Amino acid sequence: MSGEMMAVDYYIPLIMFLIVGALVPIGALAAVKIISPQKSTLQKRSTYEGGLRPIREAIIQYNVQYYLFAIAFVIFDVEVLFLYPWIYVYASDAIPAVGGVSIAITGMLIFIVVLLIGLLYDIKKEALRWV
Amino acid sequence: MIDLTQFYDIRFLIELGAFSLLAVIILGLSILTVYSRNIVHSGLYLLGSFAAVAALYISLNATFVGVAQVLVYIGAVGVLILFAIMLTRKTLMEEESHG
Amino acid sequence: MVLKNLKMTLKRSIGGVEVTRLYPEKIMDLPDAERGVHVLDIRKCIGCGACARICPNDCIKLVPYARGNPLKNKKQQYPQIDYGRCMFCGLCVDDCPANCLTMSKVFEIAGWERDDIVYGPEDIAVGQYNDQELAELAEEARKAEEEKKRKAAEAAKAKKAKAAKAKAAEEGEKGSGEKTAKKKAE
Amino acid sequence: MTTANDVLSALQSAFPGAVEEAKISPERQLWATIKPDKIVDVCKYLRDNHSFDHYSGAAGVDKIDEGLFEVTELLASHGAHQVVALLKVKTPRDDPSVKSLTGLYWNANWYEREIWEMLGINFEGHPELYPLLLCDELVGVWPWRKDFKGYPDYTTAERAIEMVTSDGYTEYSFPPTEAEIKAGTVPVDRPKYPTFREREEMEIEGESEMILHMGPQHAVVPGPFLLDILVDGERVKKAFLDVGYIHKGIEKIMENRTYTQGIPITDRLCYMAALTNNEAYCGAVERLLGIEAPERGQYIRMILEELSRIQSHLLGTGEFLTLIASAVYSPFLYMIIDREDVLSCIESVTGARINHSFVRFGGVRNDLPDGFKDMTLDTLKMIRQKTEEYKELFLSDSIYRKRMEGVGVLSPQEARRLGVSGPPLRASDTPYDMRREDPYLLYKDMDFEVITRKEGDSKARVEVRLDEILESCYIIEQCLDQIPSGPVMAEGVPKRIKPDPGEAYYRVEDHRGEMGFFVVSDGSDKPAKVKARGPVYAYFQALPPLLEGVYIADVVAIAGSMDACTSEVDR
Amino acid sequence: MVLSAITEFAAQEPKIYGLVIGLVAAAILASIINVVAMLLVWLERKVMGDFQARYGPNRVGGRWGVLQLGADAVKLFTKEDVIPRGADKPVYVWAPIVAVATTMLVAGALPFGAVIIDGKEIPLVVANMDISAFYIEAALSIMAISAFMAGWSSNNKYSMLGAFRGIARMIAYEVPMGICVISVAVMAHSLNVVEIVQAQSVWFAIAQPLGFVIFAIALITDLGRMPFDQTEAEEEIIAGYNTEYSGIRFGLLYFQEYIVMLLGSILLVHLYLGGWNGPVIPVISFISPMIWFFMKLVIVLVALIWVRVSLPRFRIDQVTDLGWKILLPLSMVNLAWAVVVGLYFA
Repeated sequence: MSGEMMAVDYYIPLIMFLIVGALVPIGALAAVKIISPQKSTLQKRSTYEGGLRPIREAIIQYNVQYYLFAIAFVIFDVEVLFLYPWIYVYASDAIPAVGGVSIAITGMLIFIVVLLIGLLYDIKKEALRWV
Repeated sequence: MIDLTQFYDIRFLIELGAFSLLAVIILGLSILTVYSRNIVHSGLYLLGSFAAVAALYISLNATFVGVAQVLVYIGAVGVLILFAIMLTRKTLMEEESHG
Repeated sequence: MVLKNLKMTLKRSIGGVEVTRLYPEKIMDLPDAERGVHVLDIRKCIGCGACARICPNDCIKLVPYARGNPLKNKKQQYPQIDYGRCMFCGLCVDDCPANCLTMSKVFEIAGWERDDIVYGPEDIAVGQYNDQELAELAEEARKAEEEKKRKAAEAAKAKKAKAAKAKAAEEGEKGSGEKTAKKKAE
Repeated sequence: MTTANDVLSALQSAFPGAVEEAKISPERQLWATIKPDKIVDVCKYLRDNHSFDHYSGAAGVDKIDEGLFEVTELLASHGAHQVVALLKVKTPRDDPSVKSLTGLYWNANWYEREIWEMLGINFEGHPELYPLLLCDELVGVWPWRKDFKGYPDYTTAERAIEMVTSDGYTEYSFPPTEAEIKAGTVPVDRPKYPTFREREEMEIEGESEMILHMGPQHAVVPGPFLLDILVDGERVKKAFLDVGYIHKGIEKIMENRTYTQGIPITDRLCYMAALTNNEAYCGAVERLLGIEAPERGQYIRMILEELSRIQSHLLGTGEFLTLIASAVYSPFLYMIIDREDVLSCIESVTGARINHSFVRFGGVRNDLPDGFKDMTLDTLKMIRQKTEEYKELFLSDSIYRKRMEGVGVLSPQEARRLGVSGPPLRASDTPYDMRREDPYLLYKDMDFEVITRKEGDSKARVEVRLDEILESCYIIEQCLDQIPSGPVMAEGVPKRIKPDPGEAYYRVEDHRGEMGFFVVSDGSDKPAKVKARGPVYAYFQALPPLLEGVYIADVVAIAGSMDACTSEVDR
Repeated sequence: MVLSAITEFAAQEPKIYGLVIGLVAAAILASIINVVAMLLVWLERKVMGDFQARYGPNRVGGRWGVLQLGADAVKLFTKEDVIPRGADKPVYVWAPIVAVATTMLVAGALPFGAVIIDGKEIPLVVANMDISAFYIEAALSIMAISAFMAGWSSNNKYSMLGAFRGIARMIAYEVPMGICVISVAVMAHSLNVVEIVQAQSVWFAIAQPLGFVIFAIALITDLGRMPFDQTEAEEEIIAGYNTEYSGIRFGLLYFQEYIVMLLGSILLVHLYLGGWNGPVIPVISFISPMIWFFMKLVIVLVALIWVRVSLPRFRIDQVTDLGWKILLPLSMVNLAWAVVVGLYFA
């Protein structure tokens, strides 16, 4: 029954942080509800747009060109994710060196170069041009 | 055989409680995602359920996967979904929300 | 690059002095030409109303003032300035024929009510008469008045006498001069 | 060099009988009355054959005694010659109509709209005769007419009738009362036209487009005006401009004041340029009176106006910086600090920091104080050094250059077509400066350079301003060296100003461009008509075409680089 | 005594210990962070005043205006809570809560200095997990969600543009920032922030200057401070996603920005400036790491304010260009450099 520290145990306090973090604003809002005046009028609650009545809705369709940014982001984010586990192995003996050349390092350098080429291709194709 | 004594182990109870809580959150948010009338609300519920899945991974001692879930699913895929919502036609959204 | 900007702000921060003045404690030096609250030389003012006429905003009104110079006409009036409307253009000062209206360096004229910033002659006048002077002036004025009255009375008397003389002469011409002389003697 | 006489004789031979009467006074100003049906042809002839390519403005005068309206078109040239043509067109009061010049000059648009809404003169062929400065309720009362009875009282809140629109917003309307209709202060038959909002809504096409209000309460605007941009994502497709939120009716106010009382009111056209506004108005009245300031007075005016130019450019540049940076951006505050010293110099003479009201007909209010020369020279030395620093900053900083280079480019032809003047025009490689073009005061004796830039972008406009600060410093130093002793006011200026009937136009180089005052006298002690032709009015009109196709962030950079002042536009 | 009992208990019942210690630490840290963030607001206003030849707050609380923030807080608490009529109410209400809560998630994993007890360095960190750098990186990436929630729910065009810009900016800088963290971890052979700090016999800012610059730029972008505050560019879109927020709700969002600024600066100090490392000061050796840590932190914070008052703002397309086309390739180059140099030093 002796409890050795497992990786998960480090995360338990964080739940408390999340709860306290949520309680701070909720407490503040509750306090405001008690102290502050509440005389809401229709005018007071109107949308601010330079002092005039807005023309049409704010929620519109944006240009689809922007979607390329999001896709590129997902791709690169996932590929960066592959790099994290590698930190632990690149200098260890987990992946042996062949002929004095570390496979882990060479492999990852190749990976970076491939990423770079992909990025340059993206830029050249003007996929990342802000319209 | 099930060792009944472990039901009295407080650690087990905590784990069980955490798991059931997370399960309820995941299921609840997933159902809300599907049935929500507003597409942005759906997206946000989905993000919440991703977060709960991340917590589930962590509680299963797969911490790296859990954090990766946060980074990729909430940070990247979630943003992709929100972006996609902003790029949809408003009339489409209205159909969704009224239909 | 952006370093020049950073250098500039750092230079100002380290070598610089605070330029902002802590206002109510420290007031900046104002030049002599400053156009602030008016100053009215009450001894010079002739109450002509040129300032009121030239004012583009109609903020000057002429009002009677008890402590004005009683030597002058009692109906003389002095300017009252509504600083809620004044725009400190200085036209009234330029136009004053007696050069009695000037502008001072005072600029703090805030008030709680609109009436608080309507400055009457009692607020803007300089060279005001103190009570003794005022009494002396009043005395002088009274004397002058008396003198005037006396003169007037004298003049009236003289006129009367003249008239009587003329009448007597007339009567004498008619031959009744003796009768009147007798009556007077009695 | 073309003289006014040449233009007149050319006109008379090209259009026999079209010129009804004409005079040249003073030299370089040609006043001519043109037959109403010939005005477009005459202007076209002048533009094409005598390079009158600068439409400087228009003024409408109500001559109620003669039963006429008079529209005076002001034409000038961008440097080809120095003649100003003031062409008058008369039209009967009961059915006023004049041919529009918008087909010839793009920027005639706003000037004619203003005359239409104020005087009720119809402009034939004008593409968009909608109100510009007045609100919709007031169109039809024609406030510039001499028989105008006053506005209906729209100010009291009790009269407002609340209306909830379909999208849940409240709007107010002010129906006139019976008494007002009887008194004639309410327009009875109002002209029909689509409102500003309706005109905007017509332009929205796709799902991804929206109209964003920037103003009247927005951080970008120097005063309340409405800049609406139709955006697609971050790109501006079209811009709409609505002004008149703070219309004060200064020109009408001045008609109800004596000439002298008008001087402090000209300050209020724009506080940054109070002295030049004074100068333009006093210059026009001096022309009517036929007097001139003594030499010392003219020098003092020049010194103060150049100092005022320095402070205006410093603040203008600083404000521009806050627009492309943020309100806490330090160099802006440094410029404010430097400007304070310049203001102190001016204050030591005029007694006021902002609204100077210092220039008088035939001179200035008072002489320079003791020690002014030393104080000013010290300040100028500091300003020179600081300005060099700021210039270096602009040249070296890569973020500035990214934000300003190639943003809002005005080609020389485009700048002339849009009718802008001052630094924006000079930044577009057009050396057009009133101090050279139409020398007033003693500028013809001064040695200075008209600053120009070739690029025509936002950066060039700011650079022109910074260089002009240096040039102004040089002019002031010359003035301080050369200033003679003597009186500051001309002899024999009457206290009660009553010019002979006539009219005068006088223009000066404001800090922002061409500032002109057109004053008509009917022989009484009050002007019959005052018309201020301000430079910012022209900038504002030129803004919407400049903003097409830029990013939202560039809207700020372009509008800021124009150094606008709403107060003067609305007057 | 007590300490050993606690450690024993912790070893036996890590989950309960975690919950209890988490609650206590979270409560304490939350209040400390709030106070420090308030001081930070005051510091920013005061330092900004210094850079701009003016005083800054100087009335409330004496010549230094230390009580200015108390006054501001009182004002925010007594202001009416207005929810705009066009807003999507649940999302609008939840946005500030999500913002503050996710910020606290970062705070749990960050070491706030260290103390030396019996010659042993004990880092002051609540959750000292082995991949804490990765965790912080992931938690920071959630921030954009709350900004999006605030911006979208307000149903205001300025807010909408602000939210859109916020996401576009976040996705442009997340990847270079992640690669920078990896470069640091490569040199330290660990993803644990405490170990990264301890591995810095030479500051990583010196070992990888390029990475330091990239990370600093990406951090400023993440914090949304000048010259990267396009989401709140008041001259263009008033206050971005904050526009419709007022009173305490605005206060929370504003406050959260300063908390993130504080946490981000701490991260920068840990990853590149050697954290609490420094020569032991003899007399007060107990807190000498804290002194070094605070000195570095204050310098970083003042530098952030200095940058804010000195630089103009980029345009949003220039920001994304900078992120994608310059910083991302450069960060990959930096990673290669880190691998090579790391091997050489190792």
